[in-house]
Amino acid sequence: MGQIIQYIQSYLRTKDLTPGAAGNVFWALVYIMLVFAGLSVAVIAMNWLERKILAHMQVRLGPMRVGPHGLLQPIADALKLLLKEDIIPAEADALVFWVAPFIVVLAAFTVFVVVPFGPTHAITDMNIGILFMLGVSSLSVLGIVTAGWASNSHYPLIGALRSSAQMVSYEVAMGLAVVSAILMTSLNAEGTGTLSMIGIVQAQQAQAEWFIFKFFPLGLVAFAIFAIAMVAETNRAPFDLPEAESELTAGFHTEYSGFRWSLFFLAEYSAMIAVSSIAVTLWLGGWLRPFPALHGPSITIAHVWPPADPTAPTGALDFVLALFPGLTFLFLAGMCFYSTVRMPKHPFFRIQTIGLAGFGAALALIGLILFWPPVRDRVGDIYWFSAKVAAFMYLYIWYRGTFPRYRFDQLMKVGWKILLPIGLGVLILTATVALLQTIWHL
Amino acid sequence: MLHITTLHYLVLGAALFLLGVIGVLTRRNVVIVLMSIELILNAVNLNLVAFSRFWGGVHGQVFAIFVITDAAAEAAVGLGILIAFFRNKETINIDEVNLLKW
Amino acid sequence: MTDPNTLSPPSLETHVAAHDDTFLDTNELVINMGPQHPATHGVLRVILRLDGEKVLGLECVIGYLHRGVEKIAENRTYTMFNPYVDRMDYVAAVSNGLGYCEAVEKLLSVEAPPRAQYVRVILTELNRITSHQLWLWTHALDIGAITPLFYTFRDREEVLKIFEKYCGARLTTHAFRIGGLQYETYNGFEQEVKNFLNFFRPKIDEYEELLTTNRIWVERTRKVGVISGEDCIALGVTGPVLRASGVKWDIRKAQPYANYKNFDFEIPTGQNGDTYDRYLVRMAEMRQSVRIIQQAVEGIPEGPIMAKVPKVMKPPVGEVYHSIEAPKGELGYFIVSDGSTQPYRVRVRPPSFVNLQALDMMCRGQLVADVIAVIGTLDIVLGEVDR
Amino acid sequence: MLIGGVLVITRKNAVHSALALIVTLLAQAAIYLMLYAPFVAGVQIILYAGGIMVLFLFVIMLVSIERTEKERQFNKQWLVGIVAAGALGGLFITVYSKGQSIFPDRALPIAEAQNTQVVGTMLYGQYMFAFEIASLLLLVAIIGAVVMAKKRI
Repeated sequence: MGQIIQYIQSYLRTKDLTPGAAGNVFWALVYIMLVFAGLSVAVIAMNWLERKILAHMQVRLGPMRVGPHGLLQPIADALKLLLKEDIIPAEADALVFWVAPFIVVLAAFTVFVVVPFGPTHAITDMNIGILFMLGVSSLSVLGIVTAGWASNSHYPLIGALRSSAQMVSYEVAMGLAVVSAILMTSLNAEGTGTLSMIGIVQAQQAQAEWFIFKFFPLGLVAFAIFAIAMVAETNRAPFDLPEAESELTAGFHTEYSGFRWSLFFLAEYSAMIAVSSIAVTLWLGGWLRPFPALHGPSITIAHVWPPADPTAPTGALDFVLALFPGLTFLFLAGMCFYSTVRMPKHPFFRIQTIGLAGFGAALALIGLILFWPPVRDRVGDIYWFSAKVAAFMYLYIWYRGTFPRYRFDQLMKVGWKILLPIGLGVLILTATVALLQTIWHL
Repeated sequence: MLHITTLHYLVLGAALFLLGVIGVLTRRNVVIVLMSIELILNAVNLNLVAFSRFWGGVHGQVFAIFVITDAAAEAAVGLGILIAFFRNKETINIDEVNLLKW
Repeated sequence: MTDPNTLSPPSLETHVAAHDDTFLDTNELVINMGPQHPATHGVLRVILRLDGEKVLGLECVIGYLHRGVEKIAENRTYTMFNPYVDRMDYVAAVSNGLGYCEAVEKLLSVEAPPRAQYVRVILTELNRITSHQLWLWTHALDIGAITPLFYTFRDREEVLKIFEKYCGARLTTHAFRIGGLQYETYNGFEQEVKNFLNFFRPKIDEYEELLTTNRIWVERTRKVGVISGEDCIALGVTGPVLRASGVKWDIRKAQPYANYKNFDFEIPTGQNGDTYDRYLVRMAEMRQSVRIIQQAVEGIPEGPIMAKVPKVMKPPVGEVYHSIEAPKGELGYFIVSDGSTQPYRVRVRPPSFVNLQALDMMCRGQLVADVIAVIGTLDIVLGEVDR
Repeated sequence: MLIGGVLVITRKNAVHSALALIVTLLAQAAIYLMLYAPFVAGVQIILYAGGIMVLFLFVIMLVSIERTEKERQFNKQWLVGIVAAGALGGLFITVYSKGQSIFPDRALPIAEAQNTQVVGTMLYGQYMFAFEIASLLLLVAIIGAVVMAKKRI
C-alpha cells in the first residue's frame, strides 16, 4: 500500500511534467476522469446556453419552464433521451448501426487527450500533438458514413455522404492553416518547430506574442481560414446542410433515436469544443493570459501578492488579471441574485426562487475561494483557456442565429476554390517571412 | 521479461502479409482484393519501421511514409478503374474482368 | 412544356422502382417532393425529374386542398358567400374580401362612400404588409435563416391586434360588406394605425439589415429562379414576380379602384427577375404600403360608411370582371348573375394558381435546393391555388 | 491485428471487411508507437484510416456494390490459393529460422522526442528527390482517378 501512495506522490513532486509524460498511470486516469466529467458538464451547459442565447437573439425567451430560467432543461432533455425507445430500422445492419455512434464519440473524445489546459494540465504531451488531433478528428468521418449507410434508407445515406464529403474537403483547408501556425513555432530559440501542443503554447510565450498577431496579416488570415473550416468540420451554422436541409430531412442521424441520438448530439458538441480548443491553443495562446509579456510595475501586497513560487511575475497587471476568475464567478452569482429578486411572487415559483438563490450562493462561494492566493495561481491557466473556448462557443451560436444555409455546391466551392488557395498562399508567405526574419536576425 | 526483438515484428509482418496474399488469391470481389493489397502494404510498412527502430536512424520511417503515399495513390486509381468497370459491366467479380477492352 | 404522358403518375412508380438501387447510372431519377413536404407551403406535390442534382423537369400536382368554393357560391346569396372568400387566400383574407365586394358593387352599380373606401384601403394595405411578412418568414426559413422568422412575427402581432379590435377576427377577417363597411371604426383606430406605422418603419430596416447584405443570402438567391418579363406576361404571372422581372404593372395604378388614384406611391420593379430582386421588390412594397396608409389615415373623411344597398340583392342580369392587386398578384372575380338572389357563376382568378405555372420554367437547370427557394419566392398559398 | 486481418478476408459484406480493415490499421498505428515512430503513426491514422478508408467506404456505398454481390464470394480455386500461401509461409519460416543472427535483437535507443523533427529534416534533406517523385505520383493518381470515374468529361 505504501508503495502505491509513494507512487502517487511521486508525480506531485515532478514540477513541470504532464501525467502522461511522467508516466504516472494513476494521475493520468484522474486527469482523464476530470476531462471526461468536465466535458460532459460543458456539453450540458452548452445545450442550455445555445437555446437561451439563440432565443434571446430571436426576441424570445427560450426554455423558462423547467427550473429557474430553464436551468434544469438540459437535465430534462438528457432524461427524456435516455427513456425514449431505441428503434433500430428493420433490415438495417445491426452491427454497423450499433458501432457508428461509438466511432463518432470516440473520435470526438480522444482529441482531448492532448488538449493543454495548462503547462502541466494535459493528460499527456505527445510530441505529435497536432497531428494526433487532426488524425483523430478525421476518424469521425468514418463514423458518420457508417451511420448513414447503416440506417439503410435513401435520405440518411445521401446526407451522410454529403456531410462526409464536406468534412473531408474542409479538413484539407484546416490542415494548411495548422501547418502555417506550426511554422511560426519554429522561430523560437532552438530553431526547430514543435508539434506538441504544450510546446506550441510555450513558443507563443517565448515569442511573447499570440500567433494570431504574428506577422500581422498572415496569422490573422490563417486563423480566419481555420475558423471557417472549423465550423464546416463540425457541420454547424452556415454549413449545416446535411442536417437541416429541407429536402434531406435530418441527414445521417434520422434513424437514430433515444440514447444513440444523444451520443451523436454529445459527439457534435464535444467535437465543437475540441476543434475550438485547437484553435485557441494554436492562435490564441492556450493558457496564456491576454498580455503575456506585459507585467506592469511590480507591486507587493501583504501575503496576498506576490504569489508563492518565486518564478511567477509579480507585476500589477498580473495581479489584476489573476483576479479575473474570482470576478467572473461573483458576476454570475450577482446575475443569479438579480433574477431571484425579479422572480414573480406567485407560490408556484417559490421552489424555483430558492433553487436559484442556492445556485447563486454556490457561485459566490466558488468566486471567493478563487480569490484565495494558492488556489488562484493554479486555476489561472485553466480559467483563461476555458474563457477563450467559451468565446468560440458564443461565436458558433452567433453564426447559427444569423447566417442562412449554404447550398451544397456553393459549400464545396467555398471549401475548394476559396479556402484552399488562400491557405496555400498564407503558408508560402509565412514560410518566406519566417525565413527572412531568421536570415536578418542571424 | 520477454525482450521484444525484430524477429517478433517480422513474424507479425509475415503473418499479415500471408493474410493479404490469401485475400488477393481467394476473393472474387474486387473491393476486397484492393483491401487485401492494403493489408500487404501495411505488412511491408511494419517491417520497414521495425528495422528502422532496431538499426537506429529514421530511414525506415521515411520510407514507410513514401509507401503510405504510394498506397493512397494506388487505392485511388484502383477504385477509379473499379467504378468505370462497374458502370459498364454491372458486376464486379474478378472472373469477368478478363477483357482488356470492352 | 412537359408533355403529360412521360410524367403520368402510374408510369412514375414503376420508373422510380426500376432505378431504386443503382445510384450511379446516367439516366435521370424521378422523385416526389410529396404533399406533406416541409418546404412546400401547404399541400403541393412536386414531381422532380433529376439528373443527379440538376432539375430536368418539374410538374406540380395540386388539388389536395380543393373545397369546391366556386360551386358552393352558386347556391349562396351574395352576402352569404362573402365569408367564403376569406378562406381562399387565408394569408391575405382582407384583400379577397375587398375584391369580391367591389365586384358585386360594380354589378349593382353602387359606389361605396368615401369614408368606407379609405378604411378599406387602410385595412388592405395593412394586410399586404402581414402577407409580405409571412412570405419573408417562410422564404428565409427554407433557405436556413432562422432569426427573421421571429422578428416578422413580433411585428405581425401589432397588425393582427388592430384587425381583431376592428372586426373581431385576426386571420379570416370578413371585414367588408357589399356596399361599404359593417362597423364604424372603433375610436382610437387612427391613432393606433399611426402608432403602428411609426413602430413598423424602423423594423423594415431591421429585416433589410439582417438579410440584404448577408453574403450567403445573396449567394443563395442571386440568379436563382430567373424568369424574364416576356415569359411572365406569356404565362400570365402577375404581382411582385412580374414586377421583379422589370414589367411595371400594378393594378392599383393601371386600373385604380377604391380611390387609390388620390394616393401617390411608386411601384418598385427589379431588373433581372431572380429571387433576390423579388425579395427587394417585396421589401420596397412594404415601404410603399406604409406610405399609402400614412396618407389614408391623415385624409379619412367623415360621412356614412354604408351605401344604400337593398337587404335582399337582386343584381340585374349580366356579368362583371373586377380585379384588384392582392399581395401575391392580380386577384380577379368574374361574376355572372341571372337576376336571382344567387349568382349563376362565380369564377375566381387567384394569382398563386397562375404564378405556380411559372415554377417549371424557373426551376429548369437549377439544383434541388433551389427548387425550395423558388417555391418560397413565388409566395403561393395552396388555399388559393386549389380553391 | 491478426484477427482484424482475418476478418477483412472472410467477411461476406464489403462494409464489414472495411470496418475490420480500419481496426487493423489503427492497431498498426499503435504498433508504430511501440516502435518509437510517432510521426509515422500520425500519418498512418490521418492518411490510411482517415483518407483511404473513407475512399473505400464511399465507393462501396455510392456504387452500392455489395447488393449486386450476393453470389459466392470465394472463387473456385480457393484451395490453390491456400496452398500457395502455405508454401510462402514455409519460405518465411525457413528464412527467419536460418537468418537468426543477421537480425539485430539489441534495441538501440533512438531519441523519441525529436522524432518528428528528424523525420522532417530527413524528408527534405536526404530524400528530397524521392519526395518530389512522390508528389508527382500523387498528381498522376488524382488525374487518373478523376478520368476513370467521371461519367462524361
